[in-house]
Amino acid sequence: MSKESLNLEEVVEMLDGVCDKIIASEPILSEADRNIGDGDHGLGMQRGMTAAKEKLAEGGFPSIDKALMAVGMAMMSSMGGASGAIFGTLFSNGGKAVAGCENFDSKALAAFLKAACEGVQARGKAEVGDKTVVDALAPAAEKAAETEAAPLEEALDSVAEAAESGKEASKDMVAKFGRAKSLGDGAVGHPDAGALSFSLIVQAMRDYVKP
Amino acid sequence: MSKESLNLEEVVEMLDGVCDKIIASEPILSEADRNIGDGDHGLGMQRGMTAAKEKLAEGGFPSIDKALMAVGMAMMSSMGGASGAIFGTLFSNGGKAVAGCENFDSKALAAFLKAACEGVQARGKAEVGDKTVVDALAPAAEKAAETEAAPLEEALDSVAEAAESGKEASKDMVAKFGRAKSLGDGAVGHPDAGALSFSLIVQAMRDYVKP
Amino acid sequence: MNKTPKIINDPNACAAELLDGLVEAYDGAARKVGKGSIVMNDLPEGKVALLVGGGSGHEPIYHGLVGRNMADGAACGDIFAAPPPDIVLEATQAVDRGKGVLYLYGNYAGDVMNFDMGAELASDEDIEVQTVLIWDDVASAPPERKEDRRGIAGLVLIVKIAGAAAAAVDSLEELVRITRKARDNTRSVGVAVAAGSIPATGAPTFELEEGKMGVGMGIHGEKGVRVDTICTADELAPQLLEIILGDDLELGEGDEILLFVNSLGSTTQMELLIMNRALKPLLAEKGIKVYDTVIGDIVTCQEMAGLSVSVLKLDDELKKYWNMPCQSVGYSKMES
Amino acid sequence: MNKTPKIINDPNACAAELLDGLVEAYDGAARKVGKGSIVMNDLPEGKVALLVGGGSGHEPIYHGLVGRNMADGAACGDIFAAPPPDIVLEATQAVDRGKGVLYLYGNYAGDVMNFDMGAELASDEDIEVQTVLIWDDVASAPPERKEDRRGIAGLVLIVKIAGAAAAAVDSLEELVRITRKARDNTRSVGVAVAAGSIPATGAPTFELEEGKMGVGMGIHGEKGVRVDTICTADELAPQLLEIILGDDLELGEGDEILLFVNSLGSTTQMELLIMNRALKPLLAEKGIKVYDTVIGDIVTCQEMAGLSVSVLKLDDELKKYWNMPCQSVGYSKMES
Ligand SMILES: Nc1ncnc2c1ncn2[C@@H]1O[C@H](COP(=O)(O)OP(=O)(O)O)[C@@H](O)[C@H]1O
Ligand SMILES: Nc1ncnc2c1ncn2[C@@H]1O[C@H](COP(=O)(O)OP(=O)(O)O)[C@@H](O)[C@H]1O
Ligand SMILES: [Mg+2]
Ligand SMILES: [Mg+2]
Ligand SMILES: [Mg+2]
Ligand SMILES: [Mg+2]
Repeated sequence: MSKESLNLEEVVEMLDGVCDKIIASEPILSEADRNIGDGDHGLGMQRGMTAAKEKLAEGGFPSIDKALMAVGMAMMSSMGGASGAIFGTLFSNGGKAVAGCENFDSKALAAFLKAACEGVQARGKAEVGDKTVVDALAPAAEKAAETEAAPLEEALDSVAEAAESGKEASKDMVAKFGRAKSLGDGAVGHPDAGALSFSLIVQAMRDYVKP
Repeated sequence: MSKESLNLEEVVEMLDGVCDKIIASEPILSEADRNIGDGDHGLGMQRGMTAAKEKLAEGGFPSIDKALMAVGMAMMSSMGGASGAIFGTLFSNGGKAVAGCENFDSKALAAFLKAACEGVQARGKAEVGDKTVVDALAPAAEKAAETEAAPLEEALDSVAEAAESGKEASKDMVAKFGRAKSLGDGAVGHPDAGALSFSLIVQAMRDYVKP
Repeated sequence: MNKTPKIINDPNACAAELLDGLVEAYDGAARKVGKGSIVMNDLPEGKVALLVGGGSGHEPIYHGLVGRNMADGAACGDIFAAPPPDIVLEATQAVDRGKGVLYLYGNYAGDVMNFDMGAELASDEDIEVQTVLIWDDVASAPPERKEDRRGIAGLVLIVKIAGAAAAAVDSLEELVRITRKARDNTRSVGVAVAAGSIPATGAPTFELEEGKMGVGMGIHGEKGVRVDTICTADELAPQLLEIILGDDLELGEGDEILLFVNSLGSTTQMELLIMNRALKPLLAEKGIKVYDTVIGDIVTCQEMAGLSVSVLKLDDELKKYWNMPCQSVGYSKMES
Repeated sequence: MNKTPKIINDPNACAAELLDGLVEAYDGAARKVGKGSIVMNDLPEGKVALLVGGGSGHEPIYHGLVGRNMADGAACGDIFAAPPPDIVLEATQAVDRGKGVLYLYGNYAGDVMNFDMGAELASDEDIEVQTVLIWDDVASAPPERKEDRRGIAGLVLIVKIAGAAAAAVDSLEELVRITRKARDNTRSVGVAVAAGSIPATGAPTFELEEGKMGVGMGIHGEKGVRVDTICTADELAPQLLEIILGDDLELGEGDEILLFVNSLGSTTQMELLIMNRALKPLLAEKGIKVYDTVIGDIVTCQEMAGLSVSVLKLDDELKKYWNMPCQSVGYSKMES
């Protein structure tokens, strides 16, 4: 595959792959949440991504932004919990930002992640270092801004890597939000579950573009 | 020791030994009840015999019958449950029957067991074969009647043996009373818990007389 | 299987201590009497009295059903042991207001013997006593042998109605009549999936192979109808209803019932609600109308897992007493 | 540790099915609304509305607190997951009678985000919404950071009072004022001795070494004050009270409180009563008078073992609303 940019149909296909990846990752996501939260993160993400997959299968999207927003809405209304609000906002806000884009290229990726990150932070009030999805999302958005001019494949490679190291960095953080916040130091050593989810999402996007 | 008959002091000492034996047997009695009932028979007997032991230690009994009845009353009012009623009645009714006996000999033993068995049957309506304490008590009472003329040591030997085989015979019976009745055939193969208690009681009496 | 850890004091003092704690939970409305009874304060002179009781360890029953428009007192035994006769007597004397006392309790050999002895002692004191035994467990004997049946969760509905009636009627005979009708109109069946444990020893109250369920099993593990592999709630609901509806209580088109889905201990209320969801359409299919549903863990055996289903067929009189408000630690209700 | 076997259907459908079963338990007094709400029928026009909600799996809360003189509706999430914004909106629309809606729920990130989004959607529909967060768990943050505290069992007392007030007051502001006072007067602390399990996977909700207890641990296993070896009820009671009384709620000689001893799931009512027995003299020593005691498993996390203690300091106004009768699946009360 390995493309410079994706058309609507391909974006839908890529998102479908993201859904599959997250659905299949339920056990490790729940396990991650069990260490620092209430153990249901994988189940919530699975529920959200199953709903999103159905929406994607229905099709009929007029544009790329609507497809991304549909994933957000499906997650938002099927998941509930902290992650329903957070990931729903991530895709909805991010999607809104690529309105008008005919193709999903590195520039669109950067716009998507920037708006996604802003939306998530506005909703959840978390900063980098608070041991949330923001710890993977913010560096990913930054990296995307830096690689706006690169081919999509290359950009996604770096973005996935940034998300991955953000997730890894979350291991050493003390949580300030979500159920993990009450654990204090107890959560140190475990990565944030939402950060793990996000890093798997961009990984799946990368794998679609560069299988 | 090995005596023809016991005086009041010795009866009290013998009953104290019975208490010790039953208290120490809590685990096997509870286990027996667990197989066919609710698993608390040993705990109830332990409670009853601990109360009886205290009463015996208080002393001040004017006669043998009163000492036996005191054991019955202590069991009756401390145990509750089926076995509180049954064993309380056993000692109370049996005790009443030896009123006037200066010495506890084989004749007194026979009178005690006959009245004990009648009392228990009147209270609980169980017949031999119903898988209750009666299966050990009735043959013991019969044997005591037969050995009325023998030395106490000899009589208690045969009575203990009769109780033991009665208890063993209860293994093959289907319960008609108590919680075990609902087990139907499920209780077959296990002896009745109350029959086991009774056989330990006469065993302890025998062991006092013939250590 | 590792048992649920317990937060207690002396494992042999649980029954005595929980009774103290229960009395405290009434905040002055009830008091401890004698060795092991709890009795409501301020029982009016001339009131027909209702006394319940049984072994401890099944909280909140029976002693938690003492309350306003509920039982006037309870005679409490040690863990899983019927109360001894002297406790029954003490409770009887404390609740009697000159109009006699109804003993209402579950049909177990130990309870029957001890309450009967208590009644004998009470009659020596010139207190009139009547007894109604609760034998709602249809799985424990065929209908021809009702007197061999155990009392299980249906007791909650029966005690509620009897308690309301006891506050309203003016003779023991009348209370006996109403209570008998409630008892005769009640059927229950339970299913066990794991044993509770005896507080004093931690030993399980019975053995049940993992993954198995005892259909019709009693709350102490007494034999039921069969042992099966655990199935789904939707599969179990018709089996339980079949056992209840197959009994000799006529129930059909137009009949109104109370439905009680009870947890035996650690079975969650989530599961009770899922069972309720499965039961309702099956009852509706038969034209049986549920007047009121009770969901809760009121008849338990420590942390035993499993549930029971009880139905009580209503008529206008029983409905009137059901509709009355009541307040107790174990069951409370606003006026309907 | 082997988990308690569950009697359910599709492990992923538990939340939806228990909601159906809950609606059925109201026998026509309540209905299901939209995707995941339960709402009382016959709410009078002009009534100030009280909406509660949260994740499922903690039954009977929150949705089981819908009832007469209780919450008017509940927005229900999946197992352990806050309800999504559209469910919150549907519930809001269904309970609104033109006088506005109070959202009353536990202070968890997921709940706050989703209810806030629901409120935004409701305000687009011109429905006035106010929010009072429940943050009674004193072990979860110091008093200066109340907004970081979790909501645990104290919610039952707060919802009961708010529900009664909602039936009596005629403005949302008044309801907010009373509810805030009840909330500000409530303190709780819990202790966990074993985890519950997630219905969909059977996995434990948290890890706790056998024989240990998490003092101050939250109902999902959130961090508490310390992890200790399990001790006796008599040893634990003063520790729990110290945590509550050491907080910033003034409680002393002559004050009247509600006391709620709650089981987190499989901890028996026997243990709650033994804990109550241990607590009462300690409160009496300080001259604190218990006006009413509530004993029960109302705020649970599946078959989790452990208990919590909550106190609510009363004044005449709060007492008036507490004394009103109420009826719900989770908590009912006869008029005091
Ligand atoms: N305020 C917040 N801002 C950003 N992310 C958050 C916030 N609160 C929680 N999260 C994310 O949500 C994840 C937990 O999601 P999940 O387990 O599904 O929800 P819940 O906490 O309701 O059980 C956390 O790992 C974290 O990444
Ligand atoms: N009706 C009866 N007649 C004689 N003995 C009985 C009767 N019912 C029960 N028992 C005896 O009581 C024993 C059970 O005692 P226990 O376990 O202490 O009481 P419970 O059955 O109340 O738990 C049985 O093993 C049996 O020997
Ligand atoms: Mg979670
Ligand atoms: Mg027994
Ligand atoms: Mg017993
Ligand atoms: Mg959750």
